[in-house]
Amino acid sequence: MSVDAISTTHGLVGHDDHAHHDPNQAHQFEDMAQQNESYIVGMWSFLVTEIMFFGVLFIAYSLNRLLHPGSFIDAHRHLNVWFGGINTVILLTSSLTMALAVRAAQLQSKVAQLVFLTITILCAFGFLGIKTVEYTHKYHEHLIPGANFHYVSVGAEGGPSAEAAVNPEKSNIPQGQAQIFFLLYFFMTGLHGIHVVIGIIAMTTLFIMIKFDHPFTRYYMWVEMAGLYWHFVDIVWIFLFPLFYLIPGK
Amino acid sequence: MIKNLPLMPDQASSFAAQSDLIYWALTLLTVAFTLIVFAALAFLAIRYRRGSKADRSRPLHGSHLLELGWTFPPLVLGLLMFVWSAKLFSTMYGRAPEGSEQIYVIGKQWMWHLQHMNGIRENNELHIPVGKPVKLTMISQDVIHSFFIPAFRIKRDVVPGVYTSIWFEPTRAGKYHLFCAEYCGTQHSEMGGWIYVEEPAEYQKWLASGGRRTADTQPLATTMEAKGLQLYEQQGCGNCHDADGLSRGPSLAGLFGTTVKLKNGATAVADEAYIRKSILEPNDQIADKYQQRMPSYKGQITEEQILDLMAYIRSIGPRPSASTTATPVSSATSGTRVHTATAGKPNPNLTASNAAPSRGN
Amino acid sequence: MSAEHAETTHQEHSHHVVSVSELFITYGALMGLMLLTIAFAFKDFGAMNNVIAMVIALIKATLVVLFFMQVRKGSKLTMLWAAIGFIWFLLMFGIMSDYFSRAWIPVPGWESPTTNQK
Amino acid sequence: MSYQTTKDTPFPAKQTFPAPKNTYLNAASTVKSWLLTGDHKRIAILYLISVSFFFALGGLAASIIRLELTSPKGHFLEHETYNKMFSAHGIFMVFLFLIPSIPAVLGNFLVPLMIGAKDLAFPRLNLISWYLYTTAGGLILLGMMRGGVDTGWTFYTPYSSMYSNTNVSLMIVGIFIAGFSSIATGINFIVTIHTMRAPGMTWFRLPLFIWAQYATSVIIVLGTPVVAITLMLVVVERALGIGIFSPELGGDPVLFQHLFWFYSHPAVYIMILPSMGVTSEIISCFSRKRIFGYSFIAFSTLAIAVLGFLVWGHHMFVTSQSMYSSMVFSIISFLVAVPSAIKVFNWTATIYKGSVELSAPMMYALGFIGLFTIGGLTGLYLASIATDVHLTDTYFVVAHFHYVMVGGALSGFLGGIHFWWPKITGKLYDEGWAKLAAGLTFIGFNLTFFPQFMVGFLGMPRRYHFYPEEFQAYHVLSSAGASVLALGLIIPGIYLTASLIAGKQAPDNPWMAVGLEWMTTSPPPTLNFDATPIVTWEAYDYTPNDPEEARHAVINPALLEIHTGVDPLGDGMAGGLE
Ligand code: HEA
Ligand code: HEA
Ligand code: HEC
Ligand code: CUA
Ligand SMILES: [Cu+2]
Repeated sequence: MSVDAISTTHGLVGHDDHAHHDPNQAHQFEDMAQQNESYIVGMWSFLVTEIMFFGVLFIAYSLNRLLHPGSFIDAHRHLNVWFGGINTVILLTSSLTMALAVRAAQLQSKVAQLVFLTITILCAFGFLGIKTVEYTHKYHEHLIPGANFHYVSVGAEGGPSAEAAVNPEKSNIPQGQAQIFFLLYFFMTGLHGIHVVIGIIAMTTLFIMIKFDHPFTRYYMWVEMAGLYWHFVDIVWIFLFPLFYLIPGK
Repeated sequence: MIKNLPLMPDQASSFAAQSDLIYWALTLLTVAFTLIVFAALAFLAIRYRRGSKADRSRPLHGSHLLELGWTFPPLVLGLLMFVWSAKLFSTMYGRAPEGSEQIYVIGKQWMWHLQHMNGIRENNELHIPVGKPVKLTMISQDVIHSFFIPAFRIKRDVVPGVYTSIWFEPTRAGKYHLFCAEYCGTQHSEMGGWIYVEEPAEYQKWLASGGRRTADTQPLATTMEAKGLQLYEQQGCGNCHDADGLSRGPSLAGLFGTTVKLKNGATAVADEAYIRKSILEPNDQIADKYQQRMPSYKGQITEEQILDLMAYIRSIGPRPSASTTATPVSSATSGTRVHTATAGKPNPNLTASNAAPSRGN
Repeated sequence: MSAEHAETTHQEHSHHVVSVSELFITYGALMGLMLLTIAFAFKDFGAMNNVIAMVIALIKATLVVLFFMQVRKGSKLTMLWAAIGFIWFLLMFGIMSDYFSRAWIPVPGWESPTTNQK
Repeated sequence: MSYQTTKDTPFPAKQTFPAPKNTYLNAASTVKSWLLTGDHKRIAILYLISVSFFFALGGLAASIIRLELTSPKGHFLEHETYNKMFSAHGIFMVFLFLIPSIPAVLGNFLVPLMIGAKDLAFPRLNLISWYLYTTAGGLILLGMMRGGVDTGWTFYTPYSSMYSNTNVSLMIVGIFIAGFSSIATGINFIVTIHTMRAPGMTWFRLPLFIWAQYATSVIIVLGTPVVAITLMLVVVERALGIGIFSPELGGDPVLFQHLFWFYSHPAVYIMILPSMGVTSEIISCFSRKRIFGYSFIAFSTLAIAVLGFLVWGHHMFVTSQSMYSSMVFSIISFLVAVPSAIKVFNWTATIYKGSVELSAPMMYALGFIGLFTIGGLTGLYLASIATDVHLTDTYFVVAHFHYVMVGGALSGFLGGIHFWWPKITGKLYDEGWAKLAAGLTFIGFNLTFFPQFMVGFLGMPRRYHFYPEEFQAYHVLSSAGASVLALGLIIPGIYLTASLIAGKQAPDNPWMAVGLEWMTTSPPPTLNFDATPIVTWEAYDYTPNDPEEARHAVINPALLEIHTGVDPLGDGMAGGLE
C-alpha cells in the first residue's frame, strides 16, 4: 500500500480539492487503479444479471421445444437461415472492430478509435436493417403474436400443405404452440435488438465525444465498458442463431 | 369457544398415522433444539450479565471441536428425517395399489367435479367406502387448484393441462373436510366440500341408488365408457381409427397401457397423459409408421369429454373387464405430460417396467 | 485498496494492450465455427442435433469472453465474475430436470406394499 | 440510557456531548441537496423513510386481515377485497419493505463506513436505485388505488396471466422496476466490498455484517433478473393472449413456479442474511466479546447463499413436479439448515464468558436468535416432503414464514435501527421505551403466530376468507396477539421520531463498540473519515473480562489516529501494517 494513498486528506465536504488527482478520478476512489478495477467488476456483475435475464428466456425456449418438438421444427421453417447467417457474420465482425476500438482507446489513438467505432456502428445498423426486413416479412405473414396471428404450416418441402392453406384451423400445428415459438422469437430477438440499440447509442455518444476531444474520453475505460457490453450482445446472438434458425429434423 | 381448541385433525386414512408420526418426531426435534437454544441463551445471559462476578478468565473465541460437535447432529438428524419422510412420500405420490377404486376429479372455479367409473357424478362431495384404496386422477379446467383432505393428510395440486394423481385408503367412516388449498381466485375459500367415508354395505346402498342421496346428481348415469363411445362416433374418430375405417390412423383397440413406438425413435407408454396429448396435440408424438394427419381437438372437446373418451379407449383394451377397476399400469403418478416420448431417447426404466405387449402396428 | 487491487496499482497507464493478430485469429475461428454450425444444421443427427449446435455456440462464446473481452488477461476477480454468470445460468437449467424425471417409475421397493407390478 | 443505568459507564451520567460541526446531515439542507445527493448516508435516510412508509401500509393491510379473520364468515370485506388485502400485504412487505429494508437502509449507510471507504463505488447508481425504488413504489401504489391485485404475492399462473382481471400488469411493472433497484444496490455493494476496503481491511477482518451484505448482493445479482423477466412474460401473456405459462395455449403453468421460486427462495435469504449480520454485530458488542467462530459464521453465510439457490423446488412438492426432483429439493433443504444451525450455535457461544448488557438492540438480537430458531426448525416440517403434503398452503406455512420474516428479519432490522440510531442521527432514543417495545413485540409476536401453527396443522388453508367454525378460536387468539404486536411496533415509531426532535446528542461511540463506523463522529461527516483509516485489528476486538479494560481496548493508537487525525507513531502507518 502506497503511503501517499494514506496521507491523502480530504476536506470534509470538499470534492474539489484533489488537485493532484487524475481529473477522471471520482471522489470516492483512492486512486485510478481502484477506480479501473471497480468499473470492470461493476460491468461484469452487470453482465451477470444480463445473462440471468436472457437465461430465463432460454429456459422457456428449451421447455417449449421439449414439449412441442413438432411445432418448433415446423415453425422455424418460417425463418430464413441466410438472414440469420448474414447477421451472425455482421455481429461477429462488429465484435472484432469493437475489440480493435478498445485497443485504440488503450493506446489513446483518436483516429483509430473513430474509424473502428464507425465500422462497429455501421455493422449494428446493418444488423438492425436485416432484422427489420425479417420482422416485416413476419408481419405480412401474420406471424406477429397477438390478435392477428395466423399460422400456416409449411411442409418439409416448403409451402403450406394443401389442407392447411385453405383452413389454417385444420393446421396440424396448433396455433397456440406456433404462437409460443414466435413469441419467444420476437421476445428474445427483440430484447437482443433493444440491446443493440442501446449499444448504438452508447457508441455514438462516445464517437461524438472522442471526435470533439471531450476530456472525459481521455479515460479509456468508457470505450472498454462499451466494448464489454457489445461483446455480450454478440454472445447472446451466438446462441440465438442456432436455436431459432437452425433446428434440424423432420 | 374453549372447547373448540382441537389439537389434531382426525386420522382417517392409512397415511394419517404415519404422517403424524413424522410430524411429532419433527416436533420433538424442534422442541429439543428450541429448548437448548433458549435455555443456553437465558442461562448465559444471566450468568454473564454485566457486573456479575462470574469467572471470565480464558474466554473462548472458537473451537473446531465444538463446531464439529454442533454441525453433525443437525446434519445427521436432518438426513434421517429426510429418508423417513421421502419414503412415505414416495408411497403417497407413487403408484396406487392394484384394485384401487378409480375416480376422476375435475377442478374448476370454484367447484369440484368428481366422477366415478360407473358414471355417478358428484359435485363437491365424494362418497367412498372404508378400507378400499382410492385412486384419484385429477385435472383442472382453468387455474391451478389443490385437492386437500386434512383428515387423510393428503393433498395434491390439480393443474390444467396435466393429469396429477394421488391415492389413499380411508380407514375410518365419517364426514371429512375437502378443501381447495391452492389460491384460485375470488371464491377460493369456498371451494370445498365433504368426503363421506362409508361402511362398505352402506356404500353399496349408495351406489345402488345411483348416488342419489345428493340432490344435484343426475338420475342414474350412463357409464363413462358409454358416453365415450357416443363421443367417439360423434367426433368421427372411427373414420380413421376403426379397423374397417380408412385405416389412416392406428387402431385404438388394446392401446391403453401398452408401449408405443414413435416416429422419432422414442417410445412412450400409452397412459392417460399420452392419450390426452394424442387427442389435443397430436403433432408432438406421432405413432410410428403413420403420417401426422390427425387434427388437433384442442378447444373442441372438454376435459370431461376427454376423460370419457379415455374410459372408452380403455374399455376396448384387451381386458374389457378392466373397465370398472383401475387399470394397473398407469404411471400417471405425476404430471407425465412431458414424458420420454419427446425427450428424444427411450427410457429403459419405463420400457422395462412394462411387461405389457409392445405394439408396433 | 484491497489486496486484489493492490496488485494492479502500477497498471494505471501501462494496462495490457491486446495484439492485433490475436484478435484476428479469434475472429477467424469464430467465422469458421459459424460455418460449421450451419453445415451441421443441414444434416440430421437426431438427438445430437442440439447438443452439437450448443457445444459449438459455447466454444464461440468462450472465445469471445477470453479474447475479445480480454478476461484471459483480467484479474482473478474478473474471471470469477465472468464465470459465475454462466455457471448460474447452467444451474438454472436444473429446472429442466423436473420435466425429464416426471415419467420415471416410483422407486423400486418404495412403492405401496400392495402394488403388484406386472 | 443504558450506560447511565450501569455503574461501569465510561461516561458520567449527565455528561453532554457537543454535536460535531460537519456532518452529512448539516452539509447542506436544501431539498435538492437531499434529492440529488450522491452520499450513501443520505440515500440510506431516503430509503429509511420510504421503506417505513410501505411497512406501515403493509401493516395496515395485516391489521385488516386479522380483524376480518376473527369471524369465520368475515365482517365487512367481500371475498375479492380480502384477496386483494393479503396480496397487497405480501407485495408491500416483501418487495417494498423486507427486501430493501436492511440492505438499502443499514447496508447503504454502513458498508462504506465499516470498510473505511468514502462512499460506495457508484454513488450515482445508488441514487438511481432509490429513484427506481420510489417509481416502483409509486406504480404499485397506483395499482393498489386502481383496485389492487388479487393474485397473492406469488402471481401464480395461469390465474395471474389469464384469469385475474385486476391490475396485475401495473403491479408487475412496479415489481420489475423494484427489482432493478435492488440489482443496482447489489452491484454497488459487490464492487465496493471487493475494491474499496481500507488498507489493512482484509477479508477476514471484515465485520460479519459486511459478509452478510456481500452474500446478499450476490444473491440479488444472480436471482433478481430471473423473477423480473419471468413476471414480464406474464405481462406479455396478458397483453397478447399467448401462453408460455398457460396450458390452453400450449404452455406450462408450473414453469412459472420454477422460475419464480428460483428467485424467491434465494430471496428469503436476501431477507434473513442481513439480519443475521446485524445480529452478529449486536451480540458481540453487548457481550463485549469477540464473535465466536468468526470464519464459521462467514463461510456459513456464503454456504447459505449458494445452497439457497438449490432448493427452490421445495415450494412445489405438491404440484405436478416430479417425485425425484422433490426428493432432491427436500434433501438439499435439510442441508441448508446446517449452516443456519452453525450460526445459531456460534451466536449462543459468543455470550459465554462475555459481559452481557440487556440493552434494547440486544433484546432484539436475542429475540432474533430465538424466533429464527423456531421459524427455521418449522421450515424443516415443510422441507420434509411427506409432512409438507399435509402442511403446504395451510397456516402452518404462514406461521413458519412470519416467524422467520417478522420474528427473524424484522427483529434484526429493528435491532439494527436501534443499534445504529445514534450513529445515523446523532441522537439517543429513550432506552426504557425501547426495552418495553422490544418486550411487547416479542410477546405479541408469539401470541399472533404460534396459534397459526396449530390451526395450520388442523388443516386451515391459507388465503381463506371464510373458514370452518372449528378454527375460529385460534384465529381470535391470533388477532388478539396481533394487536399487541401492532402496539409494540408503533411505539418505536413514536419514540424514535421524538428523539429526533428532543433527543440528547449521542457520543461518537455510545456502545463502546469497535467497528470502524464508530471511529468517526455521530453523525459522520460527508466523506466518512477525516483520513483514510488503516486497519490493524481484527473485527470484534473486544476484551471483555472487565468493563474497565474494555474501555481501554477501544482507545488504541490506531483508532486514535482515525479519530483525531493525529498519527501517534509518526510513521504515517498508524501502528504499521502487518
Ligand atoms: C426470511 C425468510 C425465510 C427463511 C430464512 C426461511 C428458511 C427456511 N425455510 Fe421457508 N419460507 C419463507 C421464508 C423463509 N424461509 C416464505 C416467505 C415461505 C412461503 C412463501 C409462500 O408460499 O408465500 C416459505 C416456505 C417454505 C417452504 C414451502 C412450504 C410450502 O409452501 O409448502 C419450505 C419447504 O421446505 C421452507 C423451508 C425452509 C427451510 C428448510 C429453511 C431453513 O433455511 C431454515 C434453517 C434454520 C434452522 C433449521 C434453525 C436453526 C437450526 C438449529 C437450531 C439446529 C437444529 C437443526 C436441525 C436439527 C436440522 N420454507
Ligand atoms: C416482511 C414480511 C411480512 C411482515 C412483516 C408481515 C407482518 C404481519 N403479517 Fe403477514 N404475510 C407476509 C409477509 C409479512 N407479514 C406474506 C409474504 C404473506 C403471504 C401473502 C400471500 O398469501 O400472498 C403474509 C400473509 C399473512 C397472513 C395470511 C393471509 C392469508 O393467507 O389469508 C396473515 C394472517 O394473519 C398475516 C398477518 C400478519 C400480521 C398480523 C403481521 C404483523 O407483524 C404486522 C404488524 C405491523 C403493523 C400492525 C404495522 C404497525 C406499525 C406502524 C403503523 C408503525 C410504523 C410507523 C413508523 C415506522 C413511523 N400475514
Ligand atoms: C383425420 C384422421 C383422424 C381422426 C379424425 C382422428 N384420428 Fe387419432 N390418429 C390419426 C393418425 C394418423 C394417428 C397416428 C399419428 C399420430 O400419432 O399423430 C392418430 C393417433 C391417435 C392416437 C395415438 C395412438 C397411438 O397408437 O399412438 C390416439 C389415442 C388417437 N389418435 C385418438 C383419437 C380420437 C379419440 C379421435 C376422435 C376424437 C381421433 N383420434 C380422431 C388420425 C385421426
Ligand atoms: Cu380452487 Cu382454490
Ligand atoms: Cu423456500
